[in-house]
Amino acid sequence: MSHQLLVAVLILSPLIGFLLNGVRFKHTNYIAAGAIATTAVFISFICSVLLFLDLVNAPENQRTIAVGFYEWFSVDKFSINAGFVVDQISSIMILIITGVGSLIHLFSIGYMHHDKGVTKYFAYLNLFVFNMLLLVLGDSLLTMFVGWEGVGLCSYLLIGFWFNDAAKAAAGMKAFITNRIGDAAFIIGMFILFFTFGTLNIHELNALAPTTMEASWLGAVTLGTLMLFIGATGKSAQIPLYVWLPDAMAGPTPVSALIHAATMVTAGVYMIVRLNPLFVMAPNTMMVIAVIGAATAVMAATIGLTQYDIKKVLAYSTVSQLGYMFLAVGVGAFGAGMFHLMTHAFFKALMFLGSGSVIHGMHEEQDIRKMGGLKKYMPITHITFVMGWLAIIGTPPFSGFFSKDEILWQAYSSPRGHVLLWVAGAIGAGLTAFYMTRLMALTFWGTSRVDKHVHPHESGSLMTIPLIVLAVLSVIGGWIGIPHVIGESLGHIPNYWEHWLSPLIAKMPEVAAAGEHAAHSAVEEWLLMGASVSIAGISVLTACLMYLKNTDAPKKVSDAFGPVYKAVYNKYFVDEFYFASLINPLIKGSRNLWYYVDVNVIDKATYKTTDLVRGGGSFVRSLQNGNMQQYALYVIAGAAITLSLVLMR
Amino acid sequence: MNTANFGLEDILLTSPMIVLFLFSLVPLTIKILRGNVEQVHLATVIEVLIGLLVTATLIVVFGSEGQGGSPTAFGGQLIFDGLTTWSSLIAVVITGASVVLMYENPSTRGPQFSELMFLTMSSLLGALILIASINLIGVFIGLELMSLSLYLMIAMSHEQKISKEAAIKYFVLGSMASAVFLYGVSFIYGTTGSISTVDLMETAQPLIQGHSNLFIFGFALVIIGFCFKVSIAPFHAWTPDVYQGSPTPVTAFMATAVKTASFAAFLRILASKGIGGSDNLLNLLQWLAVITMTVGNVAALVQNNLKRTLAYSSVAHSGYVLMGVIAVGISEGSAYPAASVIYYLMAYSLMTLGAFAVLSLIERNENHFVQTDELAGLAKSHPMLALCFSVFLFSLAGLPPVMGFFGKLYLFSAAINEGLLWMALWGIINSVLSVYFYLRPIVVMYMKEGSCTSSKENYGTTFVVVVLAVLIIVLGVVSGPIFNMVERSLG
Amino acid sequence: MLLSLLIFLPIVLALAVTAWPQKTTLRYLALAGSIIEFAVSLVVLLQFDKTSPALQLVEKHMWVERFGISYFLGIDGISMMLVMLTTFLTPVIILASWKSIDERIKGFHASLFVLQTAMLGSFLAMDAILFYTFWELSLIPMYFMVGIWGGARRIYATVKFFIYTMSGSVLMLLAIIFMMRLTPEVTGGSISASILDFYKLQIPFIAGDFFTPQTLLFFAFALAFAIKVPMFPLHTWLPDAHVEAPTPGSVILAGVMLKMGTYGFIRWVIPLFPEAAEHFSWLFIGAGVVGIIYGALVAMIQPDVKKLIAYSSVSHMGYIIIGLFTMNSYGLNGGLYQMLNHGISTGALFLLIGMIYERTHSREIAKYGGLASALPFFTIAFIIVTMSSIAVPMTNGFIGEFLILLGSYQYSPWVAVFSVTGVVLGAAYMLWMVKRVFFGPKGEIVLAAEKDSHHALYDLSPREVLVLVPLVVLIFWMGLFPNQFMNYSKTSVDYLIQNKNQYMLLGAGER
Amino acid sequence: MPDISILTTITPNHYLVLSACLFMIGVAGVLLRRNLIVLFMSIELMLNAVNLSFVTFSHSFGKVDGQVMVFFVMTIAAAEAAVGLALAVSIFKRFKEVNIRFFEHLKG
Repeated sequence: MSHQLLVAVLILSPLIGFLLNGVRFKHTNYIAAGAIATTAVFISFICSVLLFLDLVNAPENQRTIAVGFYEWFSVDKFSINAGFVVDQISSIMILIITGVGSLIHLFSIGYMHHDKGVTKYFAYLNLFVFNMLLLVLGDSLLTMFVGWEGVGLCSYLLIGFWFNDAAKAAAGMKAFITNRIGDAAFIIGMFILFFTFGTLNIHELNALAPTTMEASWLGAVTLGTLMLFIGATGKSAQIPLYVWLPDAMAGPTPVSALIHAATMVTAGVYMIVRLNPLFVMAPNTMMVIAVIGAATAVMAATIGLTQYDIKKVLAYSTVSQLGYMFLAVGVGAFGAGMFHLMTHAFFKALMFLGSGSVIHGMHEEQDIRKMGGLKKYMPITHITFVMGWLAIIGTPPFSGFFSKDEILWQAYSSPRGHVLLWVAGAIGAGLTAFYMTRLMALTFWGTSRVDKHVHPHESGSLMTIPLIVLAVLSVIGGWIGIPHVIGESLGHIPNYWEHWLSPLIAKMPEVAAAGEHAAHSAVEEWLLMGASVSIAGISVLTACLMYLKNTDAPKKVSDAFGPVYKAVYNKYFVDEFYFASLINPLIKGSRNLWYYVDVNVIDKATYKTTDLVRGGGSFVRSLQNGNMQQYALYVIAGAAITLSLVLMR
Repeated sequence: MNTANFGLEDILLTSPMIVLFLFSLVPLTIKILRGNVEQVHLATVIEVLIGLLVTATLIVVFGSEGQGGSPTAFGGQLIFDGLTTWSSLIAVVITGASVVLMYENPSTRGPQFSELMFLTMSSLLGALILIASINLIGVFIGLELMSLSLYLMIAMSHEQKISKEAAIKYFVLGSMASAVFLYGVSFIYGTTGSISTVDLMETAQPLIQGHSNLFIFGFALVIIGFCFKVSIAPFHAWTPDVYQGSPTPVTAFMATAVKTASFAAFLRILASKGIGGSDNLLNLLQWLAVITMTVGNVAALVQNNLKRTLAYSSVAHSGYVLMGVIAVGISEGSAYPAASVIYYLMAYSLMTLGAFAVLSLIERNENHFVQTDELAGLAKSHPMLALCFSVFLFSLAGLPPVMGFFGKLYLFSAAINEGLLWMALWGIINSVLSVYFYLRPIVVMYMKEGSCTSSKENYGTTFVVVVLAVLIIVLGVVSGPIFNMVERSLG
Repeated sequence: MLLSLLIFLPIVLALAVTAWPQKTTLRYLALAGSIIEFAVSLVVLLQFDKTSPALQLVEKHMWVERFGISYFLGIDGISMMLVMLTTFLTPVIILASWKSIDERIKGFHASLFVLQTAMLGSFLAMDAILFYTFWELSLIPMYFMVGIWGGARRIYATVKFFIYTMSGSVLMLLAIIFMMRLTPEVTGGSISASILDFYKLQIPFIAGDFFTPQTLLFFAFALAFAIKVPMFPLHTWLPDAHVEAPTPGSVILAGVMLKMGTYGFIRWVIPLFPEAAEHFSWLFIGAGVVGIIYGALVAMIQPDVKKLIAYSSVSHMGYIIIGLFTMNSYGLNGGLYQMLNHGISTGALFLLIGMIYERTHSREIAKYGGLASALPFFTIAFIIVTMSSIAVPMTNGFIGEFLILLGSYQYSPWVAVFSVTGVVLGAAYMLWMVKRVFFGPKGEIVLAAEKDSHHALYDLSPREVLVLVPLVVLIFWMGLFPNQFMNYSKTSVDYLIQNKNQYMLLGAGER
Repeated sequence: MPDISILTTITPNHYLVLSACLFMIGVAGVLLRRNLIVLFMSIELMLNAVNLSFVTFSHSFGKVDGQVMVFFVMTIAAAEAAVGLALAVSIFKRFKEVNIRFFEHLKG
């Protein structure tokens, strides 16, 4: 098959699925809807695999498949094609999207079977996959932006899927608008790059990237990339625009798995990796990214410590993990960022689906205080969840270990890294281990606090199969990117991942200058690895102690930290702060604006003018008082004035 | 005033007036022969209309083609140039339509119809003399003949109270204005030794440039006299009262035929060469024009009596026309601004007459004064009538593509041509003001619920209304040729 | 002859519907007529050579010879798509008014057709007076439409609309007369009102002195168009007019009439007074930016759906103004494209609001809620149109807005930075409205409708689907294949920009 | 000794001044008197002032045309008076009132 056709099928298959389900959205036959949707994504997956294999088989320097369909629009020098490119980076992404996507679709059939809007649900899900594919395959920033906004739209629709609940509809709206703030910056970023380089084509941009670093904060590349990064903070839920993601848990749980864990939220990372030659030349931007990433990682993790909603915990975990990815790309470890993106997609999708399975089994109960001891009711869910847990806390040799460790190492060792970034990362890792263990302990282990009316049960095989597949991936997914130090000691296992991506990853000028082997030794790497693993281990133990053995402890701790705990529990009051400082004043201000400007100034000015004219009219009328002698007086007076004026020289 | 040496040519030239005079006697004569018994009104109207038709034909036949100088009659007392032809034609046609209105309006039909017809025709005769005269005393005679007939026409209304008041007001103020005018004439005579406007053209320039105060005094008084007749503020105060008090057909006649004739004569006086030299006078007139427009429009804005609104609108339009007249004065009588004035007068007459005709249809009896709010529902009961009324009002407001728009276009463009940009600006601003009150009847007719009706039997008036509406649209769309004809005959 | 046919066919139709004896079949006649009109415009489209910036299908006959006023029609890339928009929307409107207008239907259709003539005439007239004639003529039917078939405060609204628009345009008339007076310099003696002669005038511009001809003429023209657009702060007539207008009136007002203003800028202001336009572009762009933000903010807090959309129009028109006054290819092309987009998406929004108003007789946002579960198809249509309105990619709105922003960035990055806030605010007010109307628990109206079987909420009828489908199709068509539409205008716009300072519109076959 | 020729020799200017005085008296009458008949008389006075002025000028020019004009004016003044009195009579017949303050219904 020609690549063009393959790409077309890849992209259009979910769209067709969307249309097929969309036109019959009122049907409630979940099997038919699910079959159509899953097949559509699965066809895409097959195409992705075929394309990937083609890439693998191609010579190393020709691993790019670019296809163009038509010129989308062109004005003057600005011309955008509906063109797509499959290369080392995007091929990984499409595999994740369609692969994990297929699994989640499959899971959804079971999860959503009782929902009346199931057909609509699958239509949206397909539409999302379509847009996500556009995002990752687009050969220019603008085509990427199409998908970028498209996934935002789908996210909006899916978060607000149960729109009869005002809070859920509001969550969707919040997601879209917050994203829009980022998108606005993204647009500006595109403009800056376009007027600097004259193109928005990603490959051309990368090729045109300057060869020296830009030191100024106001340089075009720095500003442009900074703007794009603000766009990314919106989509990938980083400080300060992360607020929408926890609320986004209002959507059906598989949606959270697909959109808000595995794919869409990583788009920001993906975008930065795509444009890494540009970002590399803007060290200031990189610094901002790294700092924001690290801060997000820690902050979200602290909030995760206190949450009781199973999905909220996972949501903050996602925010935190995304922070890691940004930390990685911020220090120039683009490969590591992508790597963590992939492993995170596996284990976070797994955990979300697992939580979905729990919620499903618990009859829509999400509060972990009302769970506990579920492992005996839901063995498969439990086992798979444990795999995910092990992966996320970075237990060797689970996938999360490799990717997270690579990030922490790079945060320390990269020329753009800093020991404080490592410290932040390590703290984050410890917190992650703690709250994930807490989640496990409260949900699956310990004594049951399940309500008497609720009878937890294991989910059907439609739901457990995806869990199992993802669990396997969570375990082995990291093995393709084993770090050199470990690889060496295990007998020359190459780092396939790094090798695969390396043609597209720009070298940092500092690195290029310093030569291949930096000043950091393998011992350091081993030490740090040990440190982070032990931090995680200690956290796990503490958490086990607190939530399994000494169940009073959490209460004591939270009491001890009273106000701090309260602040953390309430997510640092960020939402409240945004409302109080921005949204409410905006609405109130708009009301005043309307009242003062439209009503009281512009319209009033109009009325005053009319009043003036009417006043003139009334004055003339009052002169016209019916007395003819007065009229005669006007004539005479007029004549007198006329004459005197005329005769005056 | 050379030897009184006149022949057939003079008779032919003045034949419209002579014929009109003879015809004006017909209804009265018949009535007397019948022993003071009124004959069928329709017969009277038909006689009058035939008379007017003949007059109009004669005007066209013996009127000037514009080329090769303008013939004068009776030793230079009357001139028959393009201005005379066109203004007379407008006056005659308008009178014809007004007569139809009078035939059907409750306040004018009745036992004294023949007398009314006679007066109407004498008034028209006065108007024709006024238009054609190039002698100030001739102008005065025309003016008085026109006005005296009008006083009586007003007073003859079947409405007994306010028409008398209107007549007495008009009479007193009009006579006073005549006296003022005449006083001015005496000074012109005293300084130039002549009262012929032809002589005036020759002699005015040195006098004005020499700042001959007496002459300017006299001339200004003459202008004031005219200003009174064409209701220029602040000499306009009689207009709303008299227009309101008169029977509607008479108002229509007054507001159109009489005003056209007065303006024609005014134009003739002001077109005198050398007026352009008097900056003071022209500046003053500009101010008067602006004040007139504004006063007319703002006063109309706060009116609810439809007839009074139209009266004020008529005042405002006088201001516009005066702007054109000033342009004529500045250009020292060139044909283009004069043609635009004539075209505007034509447009103004047709649309104002149309509006009054609609008003006349709506009046139930002689004591009925139509308020604007009473029009509610007219669009439902009489869609055609409402549509025609809308055409008149839109035209009055100056919306394209009807006559009112082109009239304003030509007028403003003439004014701008003579450097009167600021006046054009005022005119434009005023026309926006005027839109408001011209729209009001439309709002009421179309957008409010009500039960306004008109009497169905008034076929003649209805016919007039429809014809006028069509004319306004057609003469608007094909205004080019008309304007060319007017300008050619003036040049 | 084709353009004359295009312009005067609606007048003939207006007369035909007035004379039509049967009330029941009148709508069919009107619909058929408007579709024929659309077909005629398609013929024009086929005959149009999009590779040439010249004036095409020119017709020129002397009208008023003394003043050089001619019956001069022509079409070029700038007007082509606007003509199509006009002829396309009319059948849609007739179909949409099938049920909602049930009194004086003769008058309604006649007004609609006269309005169509006037709008097409304004887009096609190449003679200043002819243009002005059509321009003013368009006020009259609109005036009646709002005044007769409008809501409770219709008279206030329609008079406000009329006076506002009229006050702007009379100054334009004065400017036209003034320019006509200057034309003998370029025509060799005879006065002329042809736009081609106006272009040749090239009145010199003196910077720094306000009371110079070009500056004054520029403002005289610009004021007329700015009121029509409407540009902040001259916009207050628009919300009133929109709220009170009947649905078809709102659609045509938002869809086409506002475009007459922006079209005026492209056709008259920019080429006639390029230096002044450039010199004062900051003023208009500033007003545009303020308009975007102000319109969006004020839209956000409106309690009435229609008023919200009306203010959103103010915001959207702000974009177009910015696009035009950047005077670069991106901005102008985008502005022109956005005119079409706004016509379609805002038109569609008004249609949708009209449909819901027919069912519930309320437009108060607070009374709605939960409509989505009662009217799913309707909701889908509404959300699609909303997406177009807030410029989500792959809908038409995105292309226009993006190009305008691109152009504004080229003009000045700060303009882009400020106007891009409109992207966020636009999403905010639209989605908030959608949330309050369609989502959430069932509101007062839905609950009332469920109890009362007489006023049951019913989903889109086949007729309404027929109304909406073309619009939705266009939304995506224009979003996915914008080049197919933009190619018609690009040549003309680029030609205009390249020759801005000595713009001469060439008349193909000019006589 | 002061020049008293201005008092002893009557020049055209004296007539003109007299005429102006008469005219102004007429005007004042129109402006101030309430009785309709008196008003008519005032107007007649104004017209006669005009006549005086015409005659004066005519005399000083040594031409007769000015005096001819006077005849016209007199004729028309007579006609005017006739019309005016007719109006007055008809009004009196109906309202029994010739005070002009009675006629203030038309206003505004």
